[in-house]
Amino acid sequence: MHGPDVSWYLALSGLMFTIGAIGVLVRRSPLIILLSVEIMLNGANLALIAFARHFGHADGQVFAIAVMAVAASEVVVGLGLIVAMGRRNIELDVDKLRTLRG
Amino acid sequence: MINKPHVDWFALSPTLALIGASGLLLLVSVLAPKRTRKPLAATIAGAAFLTALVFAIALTDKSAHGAAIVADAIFRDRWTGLAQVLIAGCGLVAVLISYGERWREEHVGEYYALLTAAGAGLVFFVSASNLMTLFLGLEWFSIALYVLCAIDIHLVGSLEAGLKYLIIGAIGSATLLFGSALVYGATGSLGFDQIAAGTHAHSGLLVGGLAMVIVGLAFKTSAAPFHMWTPDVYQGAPTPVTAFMAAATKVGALVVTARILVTAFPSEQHLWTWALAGIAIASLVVGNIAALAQRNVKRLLAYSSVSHAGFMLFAIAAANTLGARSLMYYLIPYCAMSLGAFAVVAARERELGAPVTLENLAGFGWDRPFLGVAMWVFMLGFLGFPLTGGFWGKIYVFSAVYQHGWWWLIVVGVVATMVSAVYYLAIVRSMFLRDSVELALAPVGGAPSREVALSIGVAACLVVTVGSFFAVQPLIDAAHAASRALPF
Amino acid sequence: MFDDWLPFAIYGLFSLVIPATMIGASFALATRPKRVVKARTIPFESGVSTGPPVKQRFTVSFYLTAMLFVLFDIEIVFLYPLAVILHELAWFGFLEFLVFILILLVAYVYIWRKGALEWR
Amino acid sequence: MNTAAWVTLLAPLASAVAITLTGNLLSRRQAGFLATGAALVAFGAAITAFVTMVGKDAEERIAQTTSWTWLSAGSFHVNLTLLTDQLSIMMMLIITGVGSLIVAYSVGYIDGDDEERRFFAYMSLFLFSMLLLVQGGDLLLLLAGWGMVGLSSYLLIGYHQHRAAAVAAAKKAFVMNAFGDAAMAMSLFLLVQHTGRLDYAGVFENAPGGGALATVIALGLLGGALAKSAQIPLHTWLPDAMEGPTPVSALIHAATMVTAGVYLIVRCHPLFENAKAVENLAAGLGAVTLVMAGLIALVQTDIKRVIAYSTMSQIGYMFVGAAAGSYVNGMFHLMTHAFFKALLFLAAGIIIHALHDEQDIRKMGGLGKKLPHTRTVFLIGSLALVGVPPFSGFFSKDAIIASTLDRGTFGLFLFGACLIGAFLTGVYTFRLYFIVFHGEQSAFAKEHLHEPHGRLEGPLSMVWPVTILGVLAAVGGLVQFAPVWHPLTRWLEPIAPSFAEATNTQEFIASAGTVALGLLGIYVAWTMFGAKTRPVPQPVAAFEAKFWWDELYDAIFYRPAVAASALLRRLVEVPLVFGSINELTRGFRIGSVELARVQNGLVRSYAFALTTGLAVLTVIFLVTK
Repeated sequence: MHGPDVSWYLALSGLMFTIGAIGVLVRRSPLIILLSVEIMLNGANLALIAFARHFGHADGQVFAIAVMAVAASEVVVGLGLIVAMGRRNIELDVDKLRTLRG
Repeated sequence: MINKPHVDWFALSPTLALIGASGLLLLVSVLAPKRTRKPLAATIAGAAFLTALVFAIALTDKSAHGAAIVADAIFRDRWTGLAQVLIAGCGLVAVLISYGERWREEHVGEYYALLTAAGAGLVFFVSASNLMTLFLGLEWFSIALYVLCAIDIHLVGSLEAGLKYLIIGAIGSATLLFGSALVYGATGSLGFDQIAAGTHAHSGLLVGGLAMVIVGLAFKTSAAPFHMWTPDVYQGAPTPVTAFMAAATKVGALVVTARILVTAFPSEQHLWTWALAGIAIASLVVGNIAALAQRNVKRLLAYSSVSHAGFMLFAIAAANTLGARSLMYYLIPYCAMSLGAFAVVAARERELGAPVTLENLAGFGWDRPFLGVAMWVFMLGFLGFPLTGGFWGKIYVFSAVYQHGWWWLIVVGVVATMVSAVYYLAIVRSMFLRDSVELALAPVGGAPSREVALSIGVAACLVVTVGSFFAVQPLIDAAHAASRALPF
Repeated sequence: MFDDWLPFAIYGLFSLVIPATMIGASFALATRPKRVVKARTIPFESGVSTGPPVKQRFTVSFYLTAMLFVLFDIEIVFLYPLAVILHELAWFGFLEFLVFILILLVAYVYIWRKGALEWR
Repeated sequence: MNTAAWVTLLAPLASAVAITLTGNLLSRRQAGFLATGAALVAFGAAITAFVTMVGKDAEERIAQTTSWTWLSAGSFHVNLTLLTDQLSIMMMLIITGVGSLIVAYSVGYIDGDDEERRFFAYMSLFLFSMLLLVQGGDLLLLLAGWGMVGLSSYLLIGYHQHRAAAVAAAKKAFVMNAFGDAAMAMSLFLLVQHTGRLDYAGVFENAPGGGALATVIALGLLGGALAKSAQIPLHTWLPDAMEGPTPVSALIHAATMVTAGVYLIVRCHPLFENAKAVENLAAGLGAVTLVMAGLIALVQTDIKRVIAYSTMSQIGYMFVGAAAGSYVNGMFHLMTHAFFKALLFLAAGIIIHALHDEQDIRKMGGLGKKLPHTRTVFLIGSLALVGVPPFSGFFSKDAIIASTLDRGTFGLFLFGACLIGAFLTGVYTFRLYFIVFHGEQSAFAKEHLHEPHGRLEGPLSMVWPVTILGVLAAVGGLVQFAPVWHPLTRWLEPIAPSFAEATNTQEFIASAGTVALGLLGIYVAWTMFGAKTRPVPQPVAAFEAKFWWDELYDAIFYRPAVAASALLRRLVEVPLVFGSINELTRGFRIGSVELARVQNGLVRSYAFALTTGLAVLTVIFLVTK
């Protein structure tokens, strides 16, 4: 079985991780930020799966599946918080969340 | 035929007790009659932490020879055991502190369910023996804590704290995960022992992965410059949650940091000792200096916890048995002092119905002498004053660093301690040297009832703080036994 | 090397050509209206006028249900590998399966009694 | 004896805890009585221990009691051990004896204050800390007590927390003592590192016998001693500490805590003997301090500050004595000084009390007629301070001065400084005495002087401690008269054998010189402040023959002294001490504010810090792998 070298996957996963990180840094909507975090996690997942294929054992893949479940839970908690904010008519903009500082 | 793992139920018992209680509490919070919910839930949570504590003590006693169990997923040894004892103890005190909090009635069951779930996650986290269990444990308690921070949704600060913690925490977790993936790629294995065995060259993958793993864990220990969430979250979260987070999370993160670095990355020691020393110095500088300007007491204590993370990272950076021993010892009084200090803040907060600042602590020491004196002791303990365990903690950390040959770290530590005296004593001063009358502070909703549960919790913390000074020898022996589980 | 990439190339080619053709055809085959009528300028919606765009807020129940769906859905991922080797694991696997379901059941009872499943 | 030692140590602690915990359940007066009672119990226990000790042979007088083993690692043991020996019992008797008198005095002095309970809780805490310092059986307990007396001193100086000056003074005292504590902790650390022991005997046996390490260790200990005992260059906090209530000044800043440095030198004398240079430095600094403080005391106008500078000066004598190898005389002077200086402070307290808290001596005058009893005890204290025979100061101070003659050329320098100091003591002490008590009543005094309390000059609880101290100050020195009888020397011999012993001839020379100069000082003070015919001399009056001597002394002594002390203040204290501390504090404040600005509440900046940290760490790792 041939295919692109594992380093290509690694490069892509690193790219995803970076894109996600940049997304977190520049976006203002908490929803989009959660999305960006998901991209970061999926970047890591991709690396895990690629390495698992490379080594030919299942460890990394099992890890990746677990990560997916965890990531979903994390996002759901985030969404829950966003919904709670929406109900209390707080503007969905992380730049406005500045009561705690200093 | 697939090899089924042998499950050591005893080793899992603290985790199982807590997670089982968590499920039970979820059911209680919807099925039990409204009036009985609060006492019932608190009792179950308290019993669960107590059970976990007993199991953890037994487990520590019966695990003289450490081993990786359940298909090499977790460790059963005294390092894990002692950390679990500490976490379960923190949980127990946290339940006592939480009881008097004016939770909205419909959330009280969920609160305790999440608290026990976070406890279970931490207890599992400290036993992790491979990168997967490490990540799962981390996320397990983190997600529970995200919700706990935001549980009082009527406070704007609480929601904000929850969301901030979630976002930054998610980045931290993602970093840890990516680092784990890189380490996995470099060594082909997830288990700590196998990683150490499989390391040959200092490949870029491994080193990069190590950096990311360190950052992910340093985030949880709230060490600078990864600490910036800490003051905001500690301030915004409900005070009992802050108390639990400040104590138990720090235990988990530090114990695991020491474990993974020593067990999995011995050949990269030249890198991570310096990295941790740098992070620790940054934490001491940032934590202490930033604390000087704080008026909000929870925020001040948050910065103080950043600086203490620095001290405890010194112990890990020393990379010797003495360091491991001093870390374990330091955590004992530290947990007690953090929980106790936040408990006192919680008591004042309930009295005033407003955030506690240095100004409105005035006269507290004379109004509530027991809590006042307790707070005084905790502050002196943070300062490392004799008659509290904090003193031995610092002495031990310093000697570990000295043994490593880094005497200049001691200088940094001593200077940091001197600076910290300013804000710790500021708290004592505002409690005792000012009068409450001139502030005209009226307690909200009449005089607060004497909170027996909270007082018991504070008394327990006081006993541990002062007791760990006098009973230092047995505790050091226990820490010594625990540190033998790490392969130095 | 090239062999490996050939299917991708063909797939990519198709995925480019087909949309391009469709868009191009809509320009080429469209009849120009002689008169500009208002009804002709608005988007085609099966003959139903959409009217002004409504900034409608979904009810909270929608989000709630969606989140619950995501959560329970993702848990099923774990059942798939279990199902594949259930025979080999025999009773051990079955018991694990039951425990897993039990945990989900607790959560289910919770959200059910909490009223999260009722559309409000 | 061991039980008695524990009772002595723990009684004040129990009182402090009880007063704090009972809060408002205890009335203010009860809190005062409780603290006094605890101090008396401690004193009784100390006497019991002393009597037991006297009954034993000299070899069996040292007793150690261990209640708990904290730490044991190999040969390194840390115990909660009390050491009761001839030295510590002497300190215990002074601390609890003078301490209980002062606490009893406070019941009357502080009466009517809003927060008496807090005051008595602090006083008890201080007594406990001080006892821990002298009773601790190893260096660690010494350090613990050392730190705790610093803390309780801080709390007591800042007792009037609404007065900005009091809070500032408390801070200053704490900061300067923190420097000393740090130096001392460092040398402790070096000792433990080198010897692997903590108990005094073990440490002294295994301590480095010379070389750089011994010098550094002794220097660190000296740093601690200088800060605690307010000697140059760490002395400026003491005059400011007079912001505390007067009993505090008497107890902490005259009788006990400030003399801890002398105790430290005597207790750790083997370490100092291993580093002769440091020992000489200590003696030299003591000599410089005693002269400088005496000069400054000449120009002070606050009654308590005059006494405070005099305290610095007298501790300078003790330093000279202890560091020049005459340990017993240092301790002897420590004891007599505790009597007469506490007496002076408490008498000053009665005056301040009677004048509605006025401390400025320029507003006083002619108080002797209204306060004859106070005048008498103040006079006794002054004579003892100046060293006029047969008052207590004579015996102890002269012994110190005589022993300097046994130290060769360096000793001559010390001797000269001591003689100058003796003269200055005479001048400033009696300047104070004459201004306050002599002559016509000042307008201010006429207006403000309280009506006496019946036949007494203050509350009963204030009068009788002063009377007892007056008796002690008068006769306390008779314990030892070096040429004739010396029980104190024999008593301390097993602990700290002095190596500077004066011959009888030297004793005579020193006594004659000191007494003569002291009396000359008194005479000078008399001509300037006592014999004045008019309260405000007119310019013309200055030409009158009667004032010729005044003018002469003014030109020769007073002006240069004013100039010198003002210069010292301007050149040493203000730029070096005030300046550096202010700059440092300002730097921290700015840093703190800047950090608060960085912590701007924006999630993105937190994430940015995290990712930047990650990037930096990764790059460093990749480069240095």
